[in-house]
Amino acid sequence: MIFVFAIFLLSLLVITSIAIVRTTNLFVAVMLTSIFSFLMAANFFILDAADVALTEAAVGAGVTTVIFLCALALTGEREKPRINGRKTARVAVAILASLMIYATFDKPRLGDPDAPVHQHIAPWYIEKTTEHMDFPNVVTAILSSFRGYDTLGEVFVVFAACIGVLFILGVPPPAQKRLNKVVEQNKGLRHHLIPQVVGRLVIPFIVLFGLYTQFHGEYGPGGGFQAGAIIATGIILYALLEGENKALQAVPRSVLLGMVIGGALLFGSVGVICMFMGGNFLEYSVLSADPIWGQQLGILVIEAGVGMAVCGALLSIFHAFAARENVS
Amino acid sequence: MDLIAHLPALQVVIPMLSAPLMVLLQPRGLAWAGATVVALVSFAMAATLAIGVLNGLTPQYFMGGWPAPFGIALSVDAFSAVLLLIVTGASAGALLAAKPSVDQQVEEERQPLFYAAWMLAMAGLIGIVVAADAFNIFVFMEISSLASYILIAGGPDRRALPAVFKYLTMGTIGATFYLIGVGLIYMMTGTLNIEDMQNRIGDVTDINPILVAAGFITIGLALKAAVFPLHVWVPNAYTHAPHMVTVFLAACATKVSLYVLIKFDYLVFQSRLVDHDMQFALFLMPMAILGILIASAVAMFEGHLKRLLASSSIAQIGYILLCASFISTLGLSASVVHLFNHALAKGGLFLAVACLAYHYRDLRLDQLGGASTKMPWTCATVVICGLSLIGIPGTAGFISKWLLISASLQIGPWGWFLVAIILLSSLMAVAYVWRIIEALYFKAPVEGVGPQSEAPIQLLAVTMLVAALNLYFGFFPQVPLELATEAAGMLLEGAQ
Amino acid sequence: MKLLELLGYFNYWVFAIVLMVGLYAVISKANLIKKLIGLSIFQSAVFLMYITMDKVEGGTAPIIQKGVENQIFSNPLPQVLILTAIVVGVSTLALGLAMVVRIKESYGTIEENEILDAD
Amino acid sequence: MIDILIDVFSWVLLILGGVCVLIGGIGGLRLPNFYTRIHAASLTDTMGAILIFVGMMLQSGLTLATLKLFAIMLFLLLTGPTATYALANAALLSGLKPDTGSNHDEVEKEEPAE
Repeated sequence: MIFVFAIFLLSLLVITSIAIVRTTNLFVAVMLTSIFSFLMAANFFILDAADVALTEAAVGAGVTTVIFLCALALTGEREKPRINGRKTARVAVAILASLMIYATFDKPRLGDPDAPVHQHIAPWYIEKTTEHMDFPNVVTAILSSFRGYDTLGEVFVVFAACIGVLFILGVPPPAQKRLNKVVEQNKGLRHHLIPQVVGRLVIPFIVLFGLYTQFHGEYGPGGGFQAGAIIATGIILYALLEGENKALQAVPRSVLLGMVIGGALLFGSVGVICMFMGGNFLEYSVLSADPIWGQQLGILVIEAGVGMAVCGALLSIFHAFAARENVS
Repeated sequence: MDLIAHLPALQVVIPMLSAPLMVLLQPRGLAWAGATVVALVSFAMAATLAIGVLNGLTPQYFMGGWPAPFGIALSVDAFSAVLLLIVTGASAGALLAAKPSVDQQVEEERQPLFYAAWMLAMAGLIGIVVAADAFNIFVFMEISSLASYILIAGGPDRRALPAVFKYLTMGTIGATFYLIGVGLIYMMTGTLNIEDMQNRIGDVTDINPILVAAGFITIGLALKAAVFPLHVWVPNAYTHAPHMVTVFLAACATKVSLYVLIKFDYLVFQSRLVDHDMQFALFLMPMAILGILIASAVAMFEGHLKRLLASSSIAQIGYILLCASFISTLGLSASVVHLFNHALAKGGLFLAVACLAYHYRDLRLDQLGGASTKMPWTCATVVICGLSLIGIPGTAGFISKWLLISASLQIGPWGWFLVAIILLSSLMAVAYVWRIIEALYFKAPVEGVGPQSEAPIQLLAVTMLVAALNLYFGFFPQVPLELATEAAGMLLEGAQ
Repeated sequence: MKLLELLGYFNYWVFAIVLMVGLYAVISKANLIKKLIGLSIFQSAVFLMYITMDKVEGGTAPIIQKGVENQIFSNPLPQVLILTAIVVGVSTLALGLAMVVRIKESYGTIEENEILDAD
Repeated sequence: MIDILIDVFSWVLLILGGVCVLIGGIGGLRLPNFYTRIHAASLTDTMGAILIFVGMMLQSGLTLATLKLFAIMLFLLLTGPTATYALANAALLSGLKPDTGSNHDEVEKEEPAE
C-alpha cells in the first residue's frame, strides 16, 4: 500500500519539476518549488528519514520560498521567452538521463537489506549509540558526535552564506524613487486584521515547537537545524504580519549577527575545550567524568550552537533581502 | 595537550574559528591585521607538518576520537603537505600585501566581512586538503566555494556580479556532481573513508555504478578545477575579482580541486577499473593537450592583462593534468612540482598586477605603456615571474618543465609528439609574456594615465619576495622535489 | 514479481529524471532566478538518491525504542549526510539570490543575454 | 462490539473526509474564476480535514498520538481559513474584481500555469 503511495508521490515530483521548468511566471515557479519541497519531504518520510523530512519541510518549503519571494519582489516575476540553444540542451539532457537510468540496473534494489550500504559501517552506529550516548535517536548521535566535524563545517557554510549576503547586499542600492517607497513600507499588512490575530495566536506555538525540536532532538526527530529553521519561520511570519520594523525591534540585527557568531563559536569552542581536556577535537567524552554524560552534555551544547547559528543566519538573510528597497 | 599531535585539526580549526571573530573586528585595519596573523600561523603549522612529512611521518587525526571508517579522519601525506604549503603560503603572502590594494577596492565598513570570507576560503581549502573522508571534502569544498564567491563579488566593477553568478552555478553543479559520485561509491562500498573505499572497492561486483561514479567525480572536479572545456567561468571571475583575491585564488583554488581529482583517480578508481589508465590517457590527456594549446593561443591574442594571465592559468592546469596522465613516478612528481611552481609564478605575476593596478585603473595592455620608468621594481618582478612561467633555466618553472619533458620521453615514440607540443606551447608562452614586457617597457605612455611613483612598499616588498622565491626554487628545488617524489610514490602505490 | 522488482528501481529513475530536468533549467534558461530554481531542483534530486539507499525493507526510522528487540532500522548515515547537504543547498541559494538582486540593480535586467549585451 | 462500532464509524468519517477533499479538488479545477475556486478548495478542505482527523483519532484511541492529532487539527482549523482569507484579500487588493456573471474574464491571468 505504502509502495503505491510512494510511486504516486514520486510521479507527482516529476510532474511538478517539469511544470516548474515550463512556466514563464517566476512567482508560479517559486510556489511550485515549494510544493516540490513538500512532496520531497513526504517521500523522505516514507523512506524512513524523519529528520530529513522535517528539515526539508522547514528549510526547503518554508525558508527557501520566503527568500525566493523576497528576491522576486526586488527583481520582477516575468521570465522572457528565449528560443535558441534549447534543442541541444534537451538532447544532451535526455542522453544523460537515459545513461543514468541504464546504470541503475546494477544498483541494489530499494529496500534490499543485503545492499553494501547496510553492511559495513551502518550497524556500528546503531550499536554504539546506545553504548556511548544512551539516547535513542541515532541520526542525532551521528550528526553531532560521530560525524560532528561535518556538522561544524555545515554551520560554517551557513555562516558563510550569512556574511556573504550581508557583504553583497551591504552596498546601498542606486538611489532612485526612494521617496515614494517609504510610504508604502510603513503600510505593511496592518489592515489585515484576521491574519494578524491568528498569527499572534499561532506564532508562540511555532516558537515553542521549535524549542521542543531543539531540546528533544536526542529522543525524537529534530535537532539544531530543524529548530533554527522553525523558529526563524515563526519570526519571519511575525515580520510579514506586523511589518519588518517591528520584527527588527523585537530581534534587532545586531542580536541576529551575534547569534550567528555566537553559535558558530560555541560549537567550535566545545571542540577546543575537548582538546584542552585531553581528548581529540570534538571528543565530548572527556567533558565529564562519566563519558556517556560527557557525550550528552557536548551534544546538547553543540546542538544549541547549531540552532542559534542557523536561526540567526536565516533571519539575517531574510532581513537583508526584505529591507532592500525596490529600485526598478 | 600535545600541540603537535593536534596539528592536522588545528590547521583547519584555527582559520575557521577566526572567521566569526573577524566580523567583530570593526575598527579600521584590525580585521586585516587579525587575518594576516592567522594566515601566518597557518603557514607556520603547514611548514611544521611538511617538515614532519619529510622526516617520514604521516600524521593522522581522528575527529571526536572515533576510529577511521566510522568517524571522520584527517591525514597529511606528502601530496597534501605540498598543497598545504601552497594554500597557506598564498594566503599569507597575499594578505601581507593586501592592505593598500583592498583599502582601494573594498569599502571600509565591508572589510571585516571580506576578511572573514577570506578566512573561510582558506579554512575550506585547507579542510579539503587534509580530509580523508569523501563527504567531508564536499562540505569543505562548499565552504571554500561560498567564501570565494563572496570574495570575487567584492570586485568594484559591476561585471564581477555576472562573473560570480556563472562561477556559482558551475561550481554548484560541479560540487553536486561530486556528491552524486560519492553517493554512488558509498552505495556500492558502504563507506565514505577514502582509504577504506580503496580497500573495499575491489570487492564490488557490479561495475556500472562505479563507472558512472568515476564519470561524475571526474566531470564535477574538472568543472571546479577549470580543466579545459569546462573552464569558461575562470577568465571573467579572475578578471573582475579584487586584485588580491585573484592572487590568492589563482595560486591555489583550482589546484585544490585538481588535487582531489588526482587523489580520487589514483587512490580509488585506478586500482579498480580495468584499463583505467587507458581511459585516463584517452580522455584526460587530449583535454589537457587541447587546453594547453587553445588557452595559450587565446592568451597570445588577449588584450587585457588579467584575462591574459587567467587564460595562461588554464593552460597551466593542462600541464598539470598532462603530467598526471602519464601514470609514472616521474610524471606525477612533475605534476606536483608544477602545482607548486605555477602557484609561485602566477602568484608573483598577479601580485605585480596588483602593484600596477594600484596606479592604473585600466589594465588593458595598450594602456600600460611606460610603466617601467615609474615602477621599475614592479616591472622587474613581472619579468622574473614571466620567465618562470615560460620555464627559462634558473627559474622555478624550468624544473617542472624539465621533469615534464623527461617524463614524456619515458613513454616511447609518442613522447616526442608530446615534447613537440610542450615546446610549441612554451613558445606561445614566450609570445604572451613578451607582449606584457613589450607593453611595460617599450610602449610610449598613454596621455593622462600613468603613475607618479612605485606601488606602496608593503605590496612591493611581498611581490619582490615572491619573485626572489621563483629564483630560489630554480636553483634549490630540493624541498618541493623531495615532497613531490614521495607524493608520486604514494599515489602510484595506491594504484597497484 | 518481475514488475515489482523493476519498480524497486523507480526511485532511481525519478532521481535521474528530476536531476536532468534541473540541469536543463540551469543550462538552457536565460533568467537568472529560473537558473537558481533549476539548481535547487538539481540538488534536491541528489537528496532523493541518498535517502533512497538508506531504506531497509520493513525497517523504521533509526530511533531506538527501549524494550523492543530485533528492530530493523533504516540506515542513518545517508540521512545525516543529506541533512548537511540541504543546509548547504539553501546557503548557496541565498548567496545566488543576493547576487541576482545586485545584478538587477546595476544592469536593470536579470536575463543573461541582455546582461551580456550590456557590457 | 463497541470496538467494531468505533472502527466502522471512524472509517465512515475517513471516507467522508476523503470525498470532501476530492470534491474540493474537482471544484478547484472546474469552477470558472479565482474566488469560486478558493471558495471550493477552502470550505471542503477544512471540512475534510476535520473529518479525517476525527476518524484518525478514533482509530488511535486514547493515546499520545490522539493528542498530537488534535493539536494538528486545531492548527489546521486556525491557519487554513486564514490563509484563504489572506489569499482572497490579496487578490482583491491587487485589483481582481469578484465576478458574478460571465465565465471568462480578466481572471485568466491570475491562474497558475497548468
